[in-house]
Amino acid sequence: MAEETRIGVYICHCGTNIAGVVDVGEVSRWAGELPNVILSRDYKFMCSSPGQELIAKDIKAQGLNRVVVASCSPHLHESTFRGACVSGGLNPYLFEMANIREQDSWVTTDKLEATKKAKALVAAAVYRVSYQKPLESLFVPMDPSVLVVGGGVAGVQAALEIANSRRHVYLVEREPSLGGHMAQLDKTFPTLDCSACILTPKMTDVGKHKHVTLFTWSEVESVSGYVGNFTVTIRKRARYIHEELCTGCGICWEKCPKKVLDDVFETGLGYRKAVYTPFPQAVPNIPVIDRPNCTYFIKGTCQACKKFCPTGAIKFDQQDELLTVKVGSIILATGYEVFDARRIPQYGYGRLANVFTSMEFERLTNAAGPTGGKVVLRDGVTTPKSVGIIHCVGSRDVNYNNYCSAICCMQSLKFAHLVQEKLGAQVYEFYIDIRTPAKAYDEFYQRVLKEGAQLIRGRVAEVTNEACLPGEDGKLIIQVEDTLIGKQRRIPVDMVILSVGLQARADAKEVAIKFGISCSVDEWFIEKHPKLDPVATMTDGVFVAGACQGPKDIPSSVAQGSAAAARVMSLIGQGEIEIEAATAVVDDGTCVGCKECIPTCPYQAISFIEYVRKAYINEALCKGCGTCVGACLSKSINLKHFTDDQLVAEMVGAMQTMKLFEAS
Amino acid sequence: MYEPKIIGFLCNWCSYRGADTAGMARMKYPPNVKIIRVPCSGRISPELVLRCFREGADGVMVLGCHIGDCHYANGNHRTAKRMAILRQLLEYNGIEAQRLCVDWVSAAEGEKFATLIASFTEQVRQLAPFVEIMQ
Amino acid sequence: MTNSIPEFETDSNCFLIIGSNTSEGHPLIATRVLRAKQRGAKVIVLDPRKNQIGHWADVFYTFRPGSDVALFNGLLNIIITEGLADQAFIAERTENFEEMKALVAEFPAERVADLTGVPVEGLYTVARLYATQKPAAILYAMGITQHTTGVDNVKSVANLAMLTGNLGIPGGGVNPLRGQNNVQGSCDMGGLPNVFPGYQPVTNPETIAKFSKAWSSSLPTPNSPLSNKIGLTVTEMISAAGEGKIRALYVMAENPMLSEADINHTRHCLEKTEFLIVQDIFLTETAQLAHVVLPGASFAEKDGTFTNSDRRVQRVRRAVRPVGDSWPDWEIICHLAGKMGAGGFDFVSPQAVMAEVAQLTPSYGGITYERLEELGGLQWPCPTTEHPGTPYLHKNRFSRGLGHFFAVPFKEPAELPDQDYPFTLTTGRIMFHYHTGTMTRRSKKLDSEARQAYLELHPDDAQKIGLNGSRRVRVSSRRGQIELNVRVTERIKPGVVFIPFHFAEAAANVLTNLAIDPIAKIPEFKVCAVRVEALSGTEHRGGTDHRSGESERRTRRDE
Amino acid sequence: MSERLTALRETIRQILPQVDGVIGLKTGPAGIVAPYLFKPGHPEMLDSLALWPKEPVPDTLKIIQKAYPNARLAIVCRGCEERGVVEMFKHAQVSLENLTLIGLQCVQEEALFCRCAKPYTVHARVTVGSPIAGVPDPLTEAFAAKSQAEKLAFWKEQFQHCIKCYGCRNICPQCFCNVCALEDEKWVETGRLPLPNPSLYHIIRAMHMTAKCVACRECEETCPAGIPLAIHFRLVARDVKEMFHYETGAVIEQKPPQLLTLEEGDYERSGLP
Amino acid sequence: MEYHNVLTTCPYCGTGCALHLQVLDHQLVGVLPAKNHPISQGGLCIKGWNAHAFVNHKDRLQTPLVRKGGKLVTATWDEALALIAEKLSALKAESGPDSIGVFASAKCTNEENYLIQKFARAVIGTNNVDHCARL
Repeated sequence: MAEETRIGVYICHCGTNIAGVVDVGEVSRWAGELPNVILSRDYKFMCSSPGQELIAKDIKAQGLNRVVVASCSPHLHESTFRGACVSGGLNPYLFEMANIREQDSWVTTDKLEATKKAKALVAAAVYRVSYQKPLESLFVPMDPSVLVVGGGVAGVQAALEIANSRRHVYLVEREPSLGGHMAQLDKTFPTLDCSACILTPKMTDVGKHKHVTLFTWSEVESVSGYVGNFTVTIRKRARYIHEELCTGCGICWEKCPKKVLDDVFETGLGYRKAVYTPFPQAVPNIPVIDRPNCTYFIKGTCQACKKFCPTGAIKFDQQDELLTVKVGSIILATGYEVFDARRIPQYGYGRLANVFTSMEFERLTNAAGPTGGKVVLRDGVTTPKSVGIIHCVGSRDVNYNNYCSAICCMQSLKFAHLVQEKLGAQVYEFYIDIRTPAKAYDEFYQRVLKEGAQLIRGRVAEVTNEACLPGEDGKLIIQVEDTLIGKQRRIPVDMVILSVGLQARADAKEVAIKFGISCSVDEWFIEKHPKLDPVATMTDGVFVAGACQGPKDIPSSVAQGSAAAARVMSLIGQGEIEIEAATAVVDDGTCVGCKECIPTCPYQAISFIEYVRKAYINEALCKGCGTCVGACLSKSINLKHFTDDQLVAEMVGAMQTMKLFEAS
Repeated sequence: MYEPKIIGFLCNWCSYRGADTAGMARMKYPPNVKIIRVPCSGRISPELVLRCFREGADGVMVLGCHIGDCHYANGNHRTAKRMAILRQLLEYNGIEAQRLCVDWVSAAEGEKFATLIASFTEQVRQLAPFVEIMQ
Repeated sequence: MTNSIPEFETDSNCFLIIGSNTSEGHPLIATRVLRAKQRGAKVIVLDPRKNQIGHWADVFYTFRPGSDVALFNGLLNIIITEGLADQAFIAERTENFEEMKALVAEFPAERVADLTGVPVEGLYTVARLYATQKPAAILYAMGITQHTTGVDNVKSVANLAMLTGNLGIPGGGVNPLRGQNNVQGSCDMGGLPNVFPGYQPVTNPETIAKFSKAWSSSLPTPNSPLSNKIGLTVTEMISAAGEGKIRALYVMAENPMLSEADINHTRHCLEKTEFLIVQDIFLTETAQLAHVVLPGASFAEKDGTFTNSDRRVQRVRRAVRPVGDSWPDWEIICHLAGKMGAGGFDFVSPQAVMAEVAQLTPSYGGITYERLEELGGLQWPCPTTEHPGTPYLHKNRFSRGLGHFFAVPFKEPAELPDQDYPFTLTTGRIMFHYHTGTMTRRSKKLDSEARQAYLELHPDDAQKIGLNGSRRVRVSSRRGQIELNVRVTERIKPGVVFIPFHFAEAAANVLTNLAIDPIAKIPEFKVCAVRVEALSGTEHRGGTDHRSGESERRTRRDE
Repeated sequence: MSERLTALRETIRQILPQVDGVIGLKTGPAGIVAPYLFKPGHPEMLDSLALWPKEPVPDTLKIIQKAYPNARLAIVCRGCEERGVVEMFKHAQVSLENLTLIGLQCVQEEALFCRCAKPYTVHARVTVGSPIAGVPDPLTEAFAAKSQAEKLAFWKEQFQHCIKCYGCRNICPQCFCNVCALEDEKWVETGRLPLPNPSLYHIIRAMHMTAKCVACRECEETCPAGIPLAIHFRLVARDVKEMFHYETGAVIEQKPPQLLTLEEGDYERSGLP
Repeated sequence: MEYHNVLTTCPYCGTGCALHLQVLDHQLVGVLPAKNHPISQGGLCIKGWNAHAFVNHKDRLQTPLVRKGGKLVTATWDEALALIAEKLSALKAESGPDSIGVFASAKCTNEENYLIQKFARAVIGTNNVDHCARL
């Protein structure tokens, strides 16, 4: 004999958010008459401690075995109320939520209608909950090793945090050295400390850490498995240098006769050799041979490096290696790309010599950069007298990227400060809004204003060298509508800096598929919850940190690196991993082995067991999307917690209530 | 004129959040659609949609993530195929395909969600009540 | 049936279907009616319930259960007064027309409308359509016969067919649809208390002599004649067993515990039976009371013949061997007879039995297994091995000579609704089960289609009894009570309720009245008075009726 | 007809010694035809070999192969039956290994009877009879031309005759599930006749036949209510071909489309927003 | 590997539809309608389609049962038939043939019905033989 179903229903007022529109008393009274409902209450704030305690108390005192809370979106408080159920001794999956705020009180004008809709939604939840079953999670052992992808500041931070807790980290970086974009920067806002000075110690720490295995000049080839048990194949590209023999003495690149324009690190402003490290403080301090540019590889001659190498570390016959590592969790910190300013032709980048991008300017002003820190025009000698800095290039623009790139305002203000400090030149900043929301940011803005930078509010229409007014000859003229005075203005300057926005890496989508996570429309990786779970992803055991998730400044990236590390450490600390309980299962009594479901699974979680000729779902791989359920013709697959019975019951609850109102 | 009864199946990750977004922005829309949350629009079997009609629903909405934007990589590809066929089949049964709305709403598209609800409710209202055409 | 099933499709131009839920009870006959309709034939359905065939009939009326005779008399009267009767047929082939005419004159349409609930214009429509669209076939089933006036009803049907000359022609006739696959055959074979095989009366000395001679080796002494005393019917035997007059009952493949009216009475009687032998394939409700149970074989495990409704003798073939240590029923009887020392039961096969049947039964005279193998089926009368069989009866003369019109007075059913028992209960079959469910309820697919008994109740009545969204009711009659689910539906006439009788746990026959027809001894299953009370609190506002889906899957998996 | 029968008999006689059995049709008592497994030791059984009426032989193949997965079999199949075998293969219900297809080409009157667009085999290497061109399906065309209201009325009329015998599903070789959604009260109202409106029975079945129906028309033939069931299936098949470029039974390697991700152009052709 | 179809007559209603019992290695595996049969013409109702379903049901009686000490216990055929023969002979001798009643059956074959009425009339000596024709 089945246990009697005893449902408790709780209607939340949410202050006046719900109660101001929905007649919560009436809904509560009405819910009390629904089948199997033992008690029905309404309360000011169900999510408050007393509200939660009310549930726990009722479960014990009234012997409730199902709970329905009608309040806000389950995305906000489902876990809260599940917790309340657990503290009352009830399995969390015997709880169901009706969303009568976001989907009702906030969106419905007519109070009577809103109350009716609330009733239908509550009935739906009540009907559904009686079909819900207690679910127990599956536990799998957790491999304590971690893969970090990306050696920028976020990845370095995450790797250090984990390695310092004596867990092993495999850090994979695509470029020859760690450092990422931050290594290219000169000063960092708003403190103006030297970027390299604060970053390189961390890089070195990682590089020599006994709990870190570093794979630079490497990429992740493939990932399989699931949280706690990932198997990762890494392609270690041939450097043509024997890593153990190389001492990083630098003789090879000194001797290399081939100069190559460095368009990665030096953004095309400087040169490097065909054998090189991107910058002096590179970690590891081991060069790579740039095969497409190396004379040996092109013509078979030269071999200068090989001749001079004191340790015989040059190995022209080195091959790519495929290495397999086992890890329990993964942190993606693959960073961003800067917006390609050429896409906005009216700003003249690539056409007008003295239009620079923000990254170019970073290199110009950097003491370790191609000009040794001298800010000069493209001719290499002339010092600009006036500089125009254009904000939001490629950002907040319906034609390119809709979003705000978060760092450009501060970076532009930093440039203003540096220009004035180094050259004393006049600076114009062209902005849409100034956004300085973080600690000490606005103070920096005030300081730059005091230093005399001119801020002009308006989106720049055009940068041109076609003079038409006196004083414009030989200048770059910035055409803008100054929206504060409502006038068109032409500002002649010597140098234009385009504060280009940030965008997702070109291969972000590919990477996302490789790691089984998703991308937003803008191709940033999507976090599990934008507020409450910002570094986790939909795929258990895969986390994101830094700008790969969205535009971020350094402090935020570092914070996310740490946060992701903390999440990973917390997983490792558990020793075993709870797998999503709402997975799909095959009823092998009814499965006819038609294999329809197998290709539908986005996670390859379904296999065909040949000797019984039935489908089987690996619960650890299943993410609970239910696509297979929709495909199974014999209805032999059930998605736990979203069973057909539950969904139909929910629908019937809503429909019957609607029909009841229609009839009356 | 009558008040159409509509069931909406929304995927948890995009559309349901889109509905939340609309709510948070206090956008107003008609109360006719009752929302059922599913993990992915790929979970929605044609049977589920048809059962709504059997229960007397005047319209059914199936909303998922934009194609290419699915939280489960490509669950909504199947939705797109299944629902396209189902719509045809409804036509072949003499049931207006306009009663089945299949669309894509992202978490950010609160406004699109509200507009969609309003326009679909109107669209269904233009048709006769489902129970009536079945008599 | 006077006529053949295929004729419905090819010849009939009108169907009067009364007291038959053809598309559920005899689906493949309904197919023929449908095809006829699609070529233009008219379909008239009269029933207390709007059953499926009623939905697609050209003309459909509900009428009050038990008012059949009044209805027929009304129709006869209209046909006569409108001059639609087949005068030539009446003159040449019938007798006693005037007496009948005089009686039906007392049934003007207005009175009949009052008695039956069929509107006056409806009566005219039905009468005119039936009388003018020749050939017209009357199809009926237990809705006509299971009444205390069962014989009267059948006579009325015959009156109607004779009045319009619809007998002895293809596509016409009086066609009782047989509910069970071999009910025709067991009657043909003398499974009746008053006749030998081929309806040869036990009261006829010549017949007694013929069979005494043929069966002499089986008799206790070769010269002791067979009994010429008409025996008891099933219902009578059960009652006699209750009274101790019958001391032993040998029940072959029957389940009176579910099929008899007033089950409580039946149980009492069977429990009192001194020696009860039940031969069946399952431990039926009746077998559970037995002293000896003999395991018989199913249709798939034995050879033989069945005779269907249109008198067609067809083969049953053994496909697999009987399960366990069960035996084909014919072997059991032969062995038992042998054990009792009787001769004449040493048959090697059913084919050999049929050879003896053919010898002793004129209408089966030409039926042999060889012919059946070649031809498929043979419709009796088939007196010789050259005879092709008889698709329709009474071609040029009735078996008794002239067709006799009966003046049938109207009698109310034995039990009418009153203040205490305000509803009329009628029982019947549904598509998905067969008789007492012994076989069908053990078929997963059939049982999942309809796993519970239910009561059909008109919405107005639902309101009257204060059903108020509840889904369960208690139904009681003067004989007992059952609890079951309710289906509120406009298919049923207000004041009438319907229960399918297949379900042991809510057996409709706990309620039914054992009043029997004085001649045919058939109990009045189709009419009794009941009270219906709502049981509250189980389900809410129409309930969650998809729950059955889940439990269904669970059961299947458990198996 | 008899020429084809003789030729088929001869073909089977030659193949018989090389296999464990040949699935074909045999005439039984009273001239009634049923599927049969001809065995090498009994060539005399071929005397009662039959051609027509056709039977759902792919299902017979499934029954035998499930019990004898390694048996070497041959099957006499018409165009539709060959398509049936191919689709069942795609759903892992039959194996093409150890199977010889003996293609039987239909004649004009058979094609007309079935309103068949493809009355010929394409995969079978052994064939009997010469292939003829397909014939139009006037019933489906006439239906397609109806208005929405007419379509609704058409099915209401047809479906009220349905006696829910499940014959259409039972006889369909492509309906091979152990447990059928049509028997689940959750989806289809059980135990009600006539079917309520809308009944999900026929709609769900049509949905399940998407990219599976091979147009053999066995369902129509067995329907006691004479419902032209194939109309649904044929219209959907046309859509599947247009939207997803898939035809049942045509290409053995091609996977059923519904399960796969959208390909170039699929989405645009689906007509969704 | 034996597969064949056995043509037989449906055991349910009185229409007399033909069906094929599909037999694989002496086991029933399904039902196929008989296409050119004059009554059923290739069709069947749900009962006919499932006519084979109860044949191998676990509840099938497999041996004779005899009531001993109030309970039905398994017995051999010899035992059961001997008991019946003895008991019927004794009752017939004691109270006359009409103290015994026999039910023929509308579910059994013609041959069996013939035999049982012959048994009742000739061996027992009574016309107390009837079946459920009226039910």
